[in-house]
Amino acid sequence: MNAKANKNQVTSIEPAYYQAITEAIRKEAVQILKDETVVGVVGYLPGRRKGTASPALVTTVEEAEKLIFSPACVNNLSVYLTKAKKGVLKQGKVGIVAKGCDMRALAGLMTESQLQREDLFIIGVVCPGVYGFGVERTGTLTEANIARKCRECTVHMPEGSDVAAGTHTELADLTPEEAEEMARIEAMPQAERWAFWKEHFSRCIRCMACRQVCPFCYCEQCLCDKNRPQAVESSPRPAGNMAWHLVRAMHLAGRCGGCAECERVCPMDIPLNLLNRRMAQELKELYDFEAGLTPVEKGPLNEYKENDDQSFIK
Amino acid sequence: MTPGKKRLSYSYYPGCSLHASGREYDISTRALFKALNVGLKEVPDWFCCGATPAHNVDELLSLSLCAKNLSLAEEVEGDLAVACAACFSRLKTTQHHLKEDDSKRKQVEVAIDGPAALNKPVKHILEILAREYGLAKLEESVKKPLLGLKVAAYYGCLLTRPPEVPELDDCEDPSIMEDLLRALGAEPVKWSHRMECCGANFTLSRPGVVLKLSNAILESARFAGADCIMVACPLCHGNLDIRQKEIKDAYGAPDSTLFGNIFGSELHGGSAPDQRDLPIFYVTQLAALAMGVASGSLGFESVITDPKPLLRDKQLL
Amino acid sequence: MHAEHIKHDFEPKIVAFVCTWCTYAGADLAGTSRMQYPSNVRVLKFPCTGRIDPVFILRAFQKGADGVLVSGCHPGDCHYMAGNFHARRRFAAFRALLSFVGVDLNRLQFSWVSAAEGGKWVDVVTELTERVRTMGPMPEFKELEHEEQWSTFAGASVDKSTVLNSPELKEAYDSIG
Amino acid sequence: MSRIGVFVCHCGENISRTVDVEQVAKAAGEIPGVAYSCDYKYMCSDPGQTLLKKAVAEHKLDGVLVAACSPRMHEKTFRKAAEAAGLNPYLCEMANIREHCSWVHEDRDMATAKAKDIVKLMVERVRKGKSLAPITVPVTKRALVIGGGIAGIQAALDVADAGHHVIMVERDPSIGGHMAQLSETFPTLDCSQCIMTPKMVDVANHPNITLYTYSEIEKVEGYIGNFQVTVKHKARSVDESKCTGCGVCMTKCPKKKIPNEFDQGHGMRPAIYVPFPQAVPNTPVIDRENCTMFQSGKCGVCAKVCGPGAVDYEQKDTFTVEDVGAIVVATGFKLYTIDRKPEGSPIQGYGEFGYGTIPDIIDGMTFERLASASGPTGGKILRPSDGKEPKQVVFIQCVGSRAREKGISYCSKVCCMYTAKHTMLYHHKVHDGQAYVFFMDARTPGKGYDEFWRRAVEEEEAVYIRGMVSRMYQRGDKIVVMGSDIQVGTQVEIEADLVVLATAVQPQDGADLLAQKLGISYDKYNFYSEAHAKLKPVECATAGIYLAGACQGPKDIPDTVSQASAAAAKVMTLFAKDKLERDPVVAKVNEKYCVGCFACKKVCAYGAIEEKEIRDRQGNLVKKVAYVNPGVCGGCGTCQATCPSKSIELDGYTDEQIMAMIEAL
Repeated sequence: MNAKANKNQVTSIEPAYYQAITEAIRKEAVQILKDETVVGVVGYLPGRRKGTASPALVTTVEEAEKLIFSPACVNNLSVYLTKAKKGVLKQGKVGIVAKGCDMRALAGLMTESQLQREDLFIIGVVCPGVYGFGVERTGTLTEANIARKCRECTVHMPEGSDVAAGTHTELADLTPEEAEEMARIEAMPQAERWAFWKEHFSRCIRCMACRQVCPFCYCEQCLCDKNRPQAVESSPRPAGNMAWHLVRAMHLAGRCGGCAECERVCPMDIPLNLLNRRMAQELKELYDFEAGLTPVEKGPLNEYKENDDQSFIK
Repeated sequence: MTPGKKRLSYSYYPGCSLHASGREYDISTRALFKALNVGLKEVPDWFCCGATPAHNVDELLSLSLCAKNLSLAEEVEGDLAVACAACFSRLKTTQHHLKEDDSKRKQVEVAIDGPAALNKPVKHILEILAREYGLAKLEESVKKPLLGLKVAAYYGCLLTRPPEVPELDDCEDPSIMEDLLRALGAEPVKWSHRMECCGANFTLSRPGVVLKLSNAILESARFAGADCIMVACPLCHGNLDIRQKEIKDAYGAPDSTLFGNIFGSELHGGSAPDQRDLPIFYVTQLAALAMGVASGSLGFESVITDPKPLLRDKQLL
Repeated sequence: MHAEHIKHDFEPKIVAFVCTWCTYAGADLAGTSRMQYPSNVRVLKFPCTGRIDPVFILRAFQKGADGVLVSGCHPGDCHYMAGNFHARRRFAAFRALLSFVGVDLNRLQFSWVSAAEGGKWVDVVTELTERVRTMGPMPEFKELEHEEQWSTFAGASVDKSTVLNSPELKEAYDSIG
Repeated sequence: MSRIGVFVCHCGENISRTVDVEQVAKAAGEIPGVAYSCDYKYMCSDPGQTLLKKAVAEHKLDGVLVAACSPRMHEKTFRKAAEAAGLNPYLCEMANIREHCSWVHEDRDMATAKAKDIVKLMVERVRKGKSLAPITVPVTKRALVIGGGIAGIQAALDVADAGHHVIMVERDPSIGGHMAQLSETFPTLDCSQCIMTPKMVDVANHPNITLYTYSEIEKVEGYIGNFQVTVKHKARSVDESKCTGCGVCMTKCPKKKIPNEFDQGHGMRPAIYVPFPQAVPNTPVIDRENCTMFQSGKCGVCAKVCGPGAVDYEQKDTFTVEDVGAIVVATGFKLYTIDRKPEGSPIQGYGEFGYGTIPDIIDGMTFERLASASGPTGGKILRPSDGKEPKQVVFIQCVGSRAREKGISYCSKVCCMYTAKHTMLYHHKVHDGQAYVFFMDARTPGKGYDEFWRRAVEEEEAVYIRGMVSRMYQRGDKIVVMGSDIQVGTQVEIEADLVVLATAVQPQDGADLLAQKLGISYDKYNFYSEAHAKLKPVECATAGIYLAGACQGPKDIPDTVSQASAAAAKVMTLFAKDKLERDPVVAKVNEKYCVGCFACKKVCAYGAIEEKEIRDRQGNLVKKVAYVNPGVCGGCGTCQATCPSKSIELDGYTDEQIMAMIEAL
């Protein structure tokens, strides 16, 4: 009944915790490669610089023994199944290391027929959180260096994975910075809200990193790249920027799993996840929908109830 | 957390009757819960729920009384266990009304100077026994099955009605009491008047009505071959138990022509009309008896229609 | 002769996206009944509100609309069974988004107008037009249309030090001068 | 560069009074791509249309805009004219400057400005428009009728008489349905079987009807004009081609005491049986649940006595696939028979009535069987418990119907009339008996219905008590009925010998499952939904499927027959042409860019979108994309608004057209 009773609340997550997960991932990855359950495993290898990690597809036991998990494993790996490494799935079943937020993306992609559960071997990670940006990477995760999205994480447990590594541990008493920021924006007068976003969006250079990193932006041709008709101006000018970010938020509404990768990769520091969070909040309030860890038949904007709220309609 | 492992525990609202005319209900409830190892913690400073006169006279008062009691109950951990059918009905009705009507809720919250505890789960003893403790477990816990005891389970009007409020069982055709009796080893009889009103509201103002209605209930139970009646309401108990002699004086033996032609008919069952005494038991008295609780602590002495001859006859004492 | 028309200082541009089966027909009925309403509205016909993409609303604001109306069949009356139900959810979400980025929702009206509700069409259009008229022109999207990427940096209103928060950007900006 | 012609109509003075049409035409002429513009008094008149046709030819126009009245008025007219001039009709559009402009505004300047704007937008629409060809769908001229009650029989006979082949599928061993069970029918009291059985025989003998009894619908694929229906033929254990219907097997069957469903369980039948003597087909079926041979393997009497050797214990369920162009669903109703709330059902029971435990409380259909000359009592009204003639009978209407608290709020429509009929039949057979009826309202709309009801009350001495019953219980050999009389304002107790409940009419069991197979919608009670309550009462929203009878809602026999004939007429309309022509405003998928998320499929109310596999030359699966079946697509465009990459597009309302119009604002 009460999840709090079982979880372990601490003030810092020490390297040993990550080491234990690392061991578990390696063991599992080696096993499934050896017995040919999978043709490859998408996971994290140590980055070139100390304290970093980079996504990788490993196909041999030797490589698998180098897989790691650390607070630097920020990337949502599910994106490699729909985009860059799409070909991988054609070879056969693939293993993937998934944190809770990655699991939500996988579930969403299954809902949208982009992935089949039976094509995946999911090594779930009981993730206490990852680093934020521009923080000190000491190997220990604390209140000071945890990512903003992780402060309000509700999916530490990767339920529904084939195996799960780690025990439920999370940092105690984290302030919900994102929720506070959302509330602050909501409380602004309308003109101030506009100014806030206008300022943010006008910085956008349309590098499309947010699109590239998003597991749900898997369209072969983005609506915003079309020019007949040109619904969204493609050059980095304020009008097109505003349109792009609104269209992006709208397209992710009811689908976004909250990994906040868009925000992480944004070179202009636009708080993109706030838009996604706001849409998720609205859909929760209106239709009691929350992106979950298991695929659903239809997302909230692909279905309806006859008695849906229509107080805004005359 | 696995529900089976944790000890069940409830907050408890006895209500005025259980501290007065229905004391047996209170003491047998406590004895039973103790025997079943289910926690029961009385709500401190509780007061009258307003049943039955208040809601006829002043709606705001009746809602406020219950709302205040509910907010007191909120202080005690565990769902709120209620034994009296009238209190149960009032408390549930209050929650139902105030959930539906926001303006009334605001009025009441001003009156009681605090929020109304609309989401405190209110449970009748019957559902605690049959559903939360569970019939299977209850059956396992029986030490002295009530074998051979034919019981007319009497629901009265408040336990299941109106349909949207108590949510205890099918509104007009419930079975929770019969199920419970079977678990205790007793034999529930099929009878006609289990859902009829005993006249509780008129018990002081128009006793004539009460005599008529209660007579019909007693007669129907005798006709169905019951040894006794089981109730879950101190008001019903009062009418059926205390007034039994008065009823006999007023109505005498039932009209023999009414039943005469079918005595012994196998098709329709039934027994000869008579004026035999029908002891009235509270559900908790019978359950506690079956759990092996000493009969001395179940209040059998303080009722009018003496149940002991029957219990001795059935070798339950 | 015609009644004296009151000349206003500001004539808002109102765009209506309507479904063909209910609201378009309702507007036709207002016409055949010779009802009168402000001439500011421009109607775009769709088969169903289910066809109306939020991008269209966005584009209409960008192209100078001061107010947008979206109107279709009442729930349960959809000629295509469920198009308006889907639209209802889509627009509920879109409204929340627009509000979050600071668009005044008084400029965006949704309504159900049936083929029999000529009067309601007149009321809805009149009310929206007059409301938007008192609000004045919608500046937000129009301004964006005319702004260039770096203009906000050049403007005095923004503190460059907070915006140009990396040396590379500062350098890039200064080089544009 | 396009060459568009703009034709501005004065509509007499209707438009020109408030709109300066000359200015509008002039402004239109200045729009890039407009090759010709003019104004004319009456564009819809013959000279007007001629003007248009001439202009198309003279100016080599490739698109036409008529600025006039509402397209709902004259779009067809002008599209026809454009077509006559050699243009694709979908390249002709109308700008509504009358209903949406001249009639609703008074200020001439403002109205003229608005008219110009409307023309400007619509020119863009024409410019971005595409030639569209009507969609043609071939039609298989065979119909499937599901259900062999009076509704199905009527529909099947009508379609078959029109010369089309009909497949009738009936779940039970015989057709006839509920009507075959009735004794007499209101309001004429003619014998139900006398009017029903000839129709059953007609079905059996009709050269255009293939009858499958003891069969069910397994699977339905395809769409209007082109359905493929898999029918499951349940093992009858009797070879229909060999059986002569002599009935020896039934007389020799040692197991004879099985309650007969046809008599509502009040008569008995053997394990090999036909449901009733006039059954069609007159071929027995073995009830395997109750047959000794199937249960213990020791019997085989029927096979031994069968001369032609038709009994076949080894028979298995078989399947056939039928190609049909239209489907009539006529699955009928059942009576509410629950005494307690069934698990998972939103509908409550009536345990307080003793329903199901007191034998002399029966439902209306059982009373029909008691009153029927072919019934278990030979038409005598005798009560089930002891076979005595009841002298006091209480009829209770609205049991389950109009009872929101029990979960059904609708009126079952036939009970007022059949209860009145029951009181009459009872009075005719038991002269010294008394009938009481508890009722809420007497609803008698129908030809001769109210007269019939009044006869029951005024001449046949039924006592009608307005009020409901709260409880019934057995006292001695009587049933005590406790009720209220709200007109007198008192409680009533009646000691009855027999109680007849007019229980609610509900859709047949499994109605929802069949609907899912057919892809049609149903309401919360499982009644099938018509496409429009008033204007399309027999069509389903799914094209090519029609409804007849009580499966759509409670109905009496005349209404059922009317609807069945209406459904047949719809089928015949469809079959009147070899090919079905449909408006080409349908969605199309751009397979190159579709990534197969199937959001479109999820929002499509028509079930028009399928999953299609794209394979390379070696046959390897490249991807799955959406495919729109143009025969099924309704053309709402919800899919396009939902598609994230806009890889699905509604012809006639493309994003390009709409965006161009918005740009022109």
